[in-house]
Amino acid sequence: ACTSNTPEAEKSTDTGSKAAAVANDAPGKKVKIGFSAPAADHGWMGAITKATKAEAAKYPDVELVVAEGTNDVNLQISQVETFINQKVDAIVLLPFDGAALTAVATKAMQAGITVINVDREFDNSFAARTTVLGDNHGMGVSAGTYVCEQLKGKKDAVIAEIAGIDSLPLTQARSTGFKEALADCGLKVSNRVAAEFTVESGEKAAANLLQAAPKIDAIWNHDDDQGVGVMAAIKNSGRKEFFVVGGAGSANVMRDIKAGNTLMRATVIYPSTQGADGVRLARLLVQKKALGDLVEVEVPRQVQLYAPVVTKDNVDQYLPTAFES
Amino acid sequence: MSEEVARPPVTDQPDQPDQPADRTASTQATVTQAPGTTVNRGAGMAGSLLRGGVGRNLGLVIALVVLCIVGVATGGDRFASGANVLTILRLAAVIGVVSIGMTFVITGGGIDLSVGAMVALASVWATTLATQQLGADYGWIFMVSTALLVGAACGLVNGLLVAYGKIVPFIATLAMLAGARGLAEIISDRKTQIITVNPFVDFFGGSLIGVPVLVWMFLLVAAAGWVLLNRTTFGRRTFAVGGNAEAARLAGIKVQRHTVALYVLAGLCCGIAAVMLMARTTTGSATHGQLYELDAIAAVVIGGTLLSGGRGTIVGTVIGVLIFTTLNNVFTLNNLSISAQSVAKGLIIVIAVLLQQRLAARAT
Amino acid sequence: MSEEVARPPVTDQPDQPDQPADRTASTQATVTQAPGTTVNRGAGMAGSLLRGGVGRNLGLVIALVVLCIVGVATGGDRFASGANVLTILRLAAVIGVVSIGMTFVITGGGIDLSVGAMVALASVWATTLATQQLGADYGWIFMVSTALLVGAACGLVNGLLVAYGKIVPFIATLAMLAGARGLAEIISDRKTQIITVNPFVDFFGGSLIGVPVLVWMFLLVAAAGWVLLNRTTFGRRTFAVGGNAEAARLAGIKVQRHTVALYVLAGLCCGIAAVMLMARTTTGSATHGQLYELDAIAAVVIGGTLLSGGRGTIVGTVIGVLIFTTLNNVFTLNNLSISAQSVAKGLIIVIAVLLQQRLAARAT
Amino acid sequence: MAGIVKEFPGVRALDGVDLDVRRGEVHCLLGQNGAGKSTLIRVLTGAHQPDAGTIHVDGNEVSLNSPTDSIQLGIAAIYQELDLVPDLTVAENVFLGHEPARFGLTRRHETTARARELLTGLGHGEIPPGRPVGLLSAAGQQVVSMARALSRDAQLIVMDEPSAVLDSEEVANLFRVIRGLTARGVAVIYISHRLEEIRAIGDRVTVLKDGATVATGLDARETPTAELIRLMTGRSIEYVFPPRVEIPSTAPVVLEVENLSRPGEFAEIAVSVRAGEILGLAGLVGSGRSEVLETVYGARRAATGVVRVDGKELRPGRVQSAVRAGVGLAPEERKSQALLLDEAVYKNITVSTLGRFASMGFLNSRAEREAAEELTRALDVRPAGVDHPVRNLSGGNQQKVVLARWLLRDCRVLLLDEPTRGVDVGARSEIYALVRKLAANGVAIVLVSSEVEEVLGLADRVVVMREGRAVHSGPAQEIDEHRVLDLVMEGSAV
Ligand SMILES: Nc1ncnc2c1ncn2[C@@H]1O[C@H](COP(=O)(O)OP(=O)(O)OP(=O)(O)O)[C@@H](O)[C@H]1O
Ligand SMILES: Nc1ncnc2c1ncn2[C@@H]1O[C@H](COP(=O)(O)OP(=O)(O)OP(=O)(O)O)[C@@H](O)[C@H]1O
Ligand SMILES: [Mg+2]
Ligand SMILES: [Mg+2]
Repeated sequence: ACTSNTPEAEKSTDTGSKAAAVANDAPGKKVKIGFSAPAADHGWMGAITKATKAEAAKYPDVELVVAEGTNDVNLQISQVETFINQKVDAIVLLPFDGAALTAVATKAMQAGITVINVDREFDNSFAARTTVLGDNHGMGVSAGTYVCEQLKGKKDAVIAEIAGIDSLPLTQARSTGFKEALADCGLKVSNRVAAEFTVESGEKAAANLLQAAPKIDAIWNHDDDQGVGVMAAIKNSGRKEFFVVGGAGSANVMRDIKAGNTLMRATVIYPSTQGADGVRLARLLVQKKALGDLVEVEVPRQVQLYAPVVTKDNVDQYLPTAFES
Repeated sequence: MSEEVARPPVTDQPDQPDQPADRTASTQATVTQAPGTTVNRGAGMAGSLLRGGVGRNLGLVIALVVLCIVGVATGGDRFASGANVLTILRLAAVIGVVSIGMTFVITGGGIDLSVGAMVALASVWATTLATQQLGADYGWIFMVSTALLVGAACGLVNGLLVAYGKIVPFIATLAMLAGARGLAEIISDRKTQIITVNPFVDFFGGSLIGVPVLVWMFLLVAAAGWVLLNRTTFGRRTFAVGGNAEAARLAGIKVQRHTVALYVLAGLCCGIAAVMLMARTTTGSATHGQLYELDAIAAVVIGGTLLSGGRGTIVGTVIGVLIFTTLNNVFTLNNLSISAQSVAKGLIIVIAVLLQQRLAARAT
Repeated sequence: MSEEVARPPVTDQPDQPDQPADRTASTQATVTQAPGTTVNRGAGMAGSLLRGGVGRNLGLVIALVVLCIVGVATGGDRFASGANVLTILRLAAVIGVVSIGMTFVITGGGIDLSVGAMVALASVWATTLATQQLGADYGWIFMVSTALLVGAACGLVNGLLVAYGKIVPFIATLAMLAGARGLAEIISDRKTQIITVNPFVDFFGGSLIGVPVLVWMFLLVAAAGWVLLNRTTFGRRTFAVGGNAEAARLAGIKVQRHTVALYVLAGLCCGIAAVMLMARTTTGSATHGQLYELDAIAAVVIGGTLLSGGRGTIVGTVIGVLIFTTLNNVFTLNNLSISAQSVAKGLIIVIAVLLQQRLAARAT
Repeated sequence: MAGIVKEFPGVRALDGVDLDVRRGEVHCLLGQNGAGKSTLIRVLTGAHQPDAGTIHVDGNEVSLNSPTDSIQLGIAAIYQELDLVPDLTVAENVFLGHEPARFGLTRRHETTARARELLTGLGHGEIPPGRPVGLLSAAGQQVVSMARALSRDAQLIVMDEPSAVLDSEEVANLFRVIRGLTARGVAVIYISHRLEEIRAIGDRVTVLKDGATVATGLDARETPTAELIRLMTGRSIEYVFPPRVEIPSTAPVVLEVENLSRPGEFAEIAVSVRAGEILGLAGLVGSGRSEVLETVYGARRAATGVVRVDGKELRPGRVQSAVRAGVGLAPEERKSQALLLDEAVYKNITVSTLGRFASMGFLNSRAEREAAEELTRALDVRPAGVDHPVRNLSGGNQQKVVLARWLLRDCRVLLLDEPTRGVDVGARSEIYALVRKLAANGVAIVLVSSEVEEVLGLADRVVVMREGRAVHSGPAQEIDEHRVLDLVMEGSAV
């Protein structure tokens, strides 16, 4: 399931498993799924919710209950409690803070509800039946490796990093991965700013960053949604001496990469379909079906999605599955 | 027994066209206490709390009831079940305690933007390894006291800045918001700190006589707040300081010291809320309590406390908190699109306030 | 909360120790046009703007200068370069325009929490496919007018709710905050809408005489705001409505209509800010303008406008905005961690305000 | 105006009032505190809408829905509760609502010039038009209010107790202005509790009682005082001061002030007051009497000098220190300095004595109410009952509430600043009697009043102040009104 971000993608890439997929898609027992995620205060999070809803809408046997997005763990906990009270069959939970939601998720599991943990991990393996994760650390590593390749031999290269919301563990994981990969080829991050995953904050952070560093060789921007703002700021500054690597993999950025007329050279995918995958897995679990492509008769405990680097060479492969932010 | 302060005359003339907005808003909070009410004051505190509270907050109560009816109509048993009611109350508890503290500060003529940050800092401080070690060795009381102390200390700084530094409350507490959250991030290294002291989680996460400990705590804080505001010299002075600081000063009230006390009280409430949130999430984190300042101020103001000070009602605040939390619950049950929820929320706030005003005006 | 509001002639005594904070703030705002000042009135509006502005905001100006010195010391040429100054100004421009509108609302005794949401809604509306089509076909003026209209319309709703619905401004605009952001999400389907009308981006993203168009717009709005507030009957009445709404009503001012106008003005400023933000980010998005309400109110209040109304200063607001943006710039130049930035920000706010107060007290 | 009725929740403030005012006359309105005078005025200026009744202007029936309507009909008003915007300047306040402007741009120099002209016309050319009104004294603000009323080209000017904060010289000034107006055919409605003013300026008198007209069209000069008082109060009241009691020379000195100065306000004030003594401070408005009281109380910090109570020195600039020593101040400006407008009457009364009604911080509101009820009854606060918000009381009744607060407190020293400001004849004698009774109980009292008669009648000893200095000090019996006026005017009467 490494690249199977949406069903369309599956159709084009996973032809071999068609039979199994069809079997799994056959309507079964009615499944009621609760979904809760942080506030959609940035594009990727908006895309997550949208993809989740779209996925659920494809199955006549799935009823999805979506709670208001929130960054208040207290409210999110109560949403899960409400799902428990509602006696849903499964909960797909993208917690604002994994550790903070662990207790209530465990409670849900104990109440016999299948919990699918998405994106931000609980700190206790009993709290979820299955976990769908992006690879934040891997994203950093991929981006760093790509930068290393591009800057081969340039020992004093200036590398800048525009992070996302700095207080999130996922941002820290991405930065750590990036740092590690750079260290492998003897480079380091010289300037680091943090934005908030929004276009506006990206523009702001980039504008300040460009002043702080008069000469840059490469920029890694954690998030393509804030990247729109980053690119606007770069365009405004008129600077061209560096290249940019994106993150998350929005359709906009991939089109830019394909066109090849901007500084955006590559992006690292962080699938926005984790919630959608969660819904699928939840349905399979409740209906007691297995993952089609695996021999294993149970759905795995953990699915970690891959974070590939998209460049002009392979962009066509990923463009159809990219999210419109 | 006037729980809350009585109203200026302006409200009494619905026919007055150019009435200034602020004045009118006051209608929410209270109804001029007719001399007659003194007759049945023998009925006692609890009785008068209920009567007075419901009477003066009729519109809000109706808004809440309507919300509940909608909840039952759309959610049926799922809404009306005991478990769901407890869910609502548990959700309300944390922000409720914060709002009680906020009620005091606002009634006293101030405002506190730092509540969320104080909750975060207190939760982080109380869940550091060192504190948890203490908690594990000598009982969770150490974690609780740490949280309360940190909250009160932040409140003290707020109070000193406002009362003696003479910085407008908005700015002083905005600075505290930035400072406390930054400090929380530094202490926790931006990691979520998991609580390993099980007795702590067991106690505060548990129930007493079928009601969650958190809900008991909320009830206790609310009751204590009500008594403090309406039945003590401290409360009376709070109204005076918020209503006319200069007059209070000339009347011999220690306005500065009182102001400090109000902010300490709000900080203390944040410390309590931090303990509750720690129990609920089994973590301490610098991201706890985000936007609590807005939520708390909204609950306080919708409850009828005057943002400019001098008038405050604990009962109104509690109803205000319940309205917002019930709204969230009903939304979650009903699977409304998230954006639509946002729009609906805006509309419902406006309708609730208009209702409350019209009813309060009629009641006079 | 100003504890000691001492009475009349207090300001004549520089040695007065217990001079209240509020009064001190007033020194900034209320231009004491002593008869003497009429002498050099030939110097003209711009001159008096500068003189008066700097004099009354000495503490703030000093805080800004100190910040700049720190910037130069730590950032050297990177800070002092023309490009960096323009960067700071460009950053200040958007929130600056919003803050000018906010200054009017607050001076008039209100508050507007919905500014960020209005910016988001206006930007989204002006970048829908249909509007962009119009813009591409007939010129970007259509996109601009759409943004302005949407802003003004939201402001109108705010104003009507406050002035005629008599809902406290905090609650009315909180409802608008929820509603407008929800609507923006619905319209944009939560997607970032990229602007394809190149002339729009080219014009607003470009420069005139070496200065970015955005900065020109900010300057223009600030200058217009200054004239409107300090030199017109409209401004005069704004002070009156905010300072004593009842007195204004008795003086024959149409308080309600004026209040509506103030909120429309704020909405209009949000529309302008939306245009600027669209040009800067080349997008319209429901996530634009997050937490602008806090930023704008903070800039306005730190500038010396009284949160309770009746006293306001555009120059102060502009300096307030510049302080906050310069702060961010200096922090970024120095590669400070976000948490440390946060703590430092809190400290600097407190120091700047204390400085301003002490200096203003001395100046009188 | 005919058959005007105005009801507030629970109160019928106006119950069929008739009033007609002719061109060029000064029509006086008389009535006890709470009779409905101010309410009637506010109906006339469109600030309140009447529940019944009609208003005719120049023979045409009009409906006044807002102040704007009445302003357009040429009605201007000086309200009892000052209606100024404290942060705007004098000139801006004067022209509020009709600023001299071109295309919406204010013409500041014209505004300033015309404001100065108006102020000079009122005999107050010295008030700077550029000064924020909030920085002026009460009297200065009253002058600004008058200037504002005059700035409109009004046909009818309503003055609600304009003289309450003015001294005799100011009142004479005001009368000169009023005569000028009536000579031009402008009608004036004049409200005052001072009957001698009504004799001096009034043409006809209308008496209100409990919201109804009890007599109208009385001749202002001829109608006997006793008759007026009977009409107002329904009983006859002897308008006399209580007899003085001899203070034994052994009575201890309670309040001692030495060499008290605040530059620009007053200098070298030295007084001592013994237990049971009433010290009167006379002087013109602006002579610094209020400042002295506030400084003694610690609300302002003295530049030099000491204040001692019972021999113990007070910490300068600390209200707390004064309060602990048993000093009380009933300040001059009830609205901004004393009252919690939205609070109930009893809470306003007990706010300085909360400790007495509390055990371990818990209040006994029943005891509070009872104590407050007793005082309001003694002072005849109307409407009766202690649960009304103070905001709803009439001006004079608010003043009584302020006074009640300090009467309730067992003070060693009581500083009374204009205690009878806006109080009607009946209640005035009650207040005098109460003050005297307090003194008899051993309280040292300092009384400031702009009514020389009051100072002389009530005080045992009188200090006359001029321009911040005490120019005379001596027993009240040894000085008369003319002498005080001479002392006060000396130098300033140039
Ligand atoms: N807004 C109001 N709401 C309720 N009652 C009011 C209001 N305004 C006035 N009253 C009541 O109406 C009555 C008349 O008040 P008004 O102010 O007209 O008296 P007044 O004759 O001017 O007295 P004074 O001489 O003390 O100024 C009083 O009993 C007062 O308490
Ligand atoms: N009519 C006025 N015009 C200008 N300034 C004034 C006027 N009256 C008072 N002031 C200022 O206020 C100060 C004292 O005023 P204040 O009225 O408090 O004195 P007072 O003797 O207590 O008079 P009052 O009888 O009104 O209480 C003076 O120093 C003067 O500067
Ligand atoms: Mg009156
Ligand atoms: Mg005085």
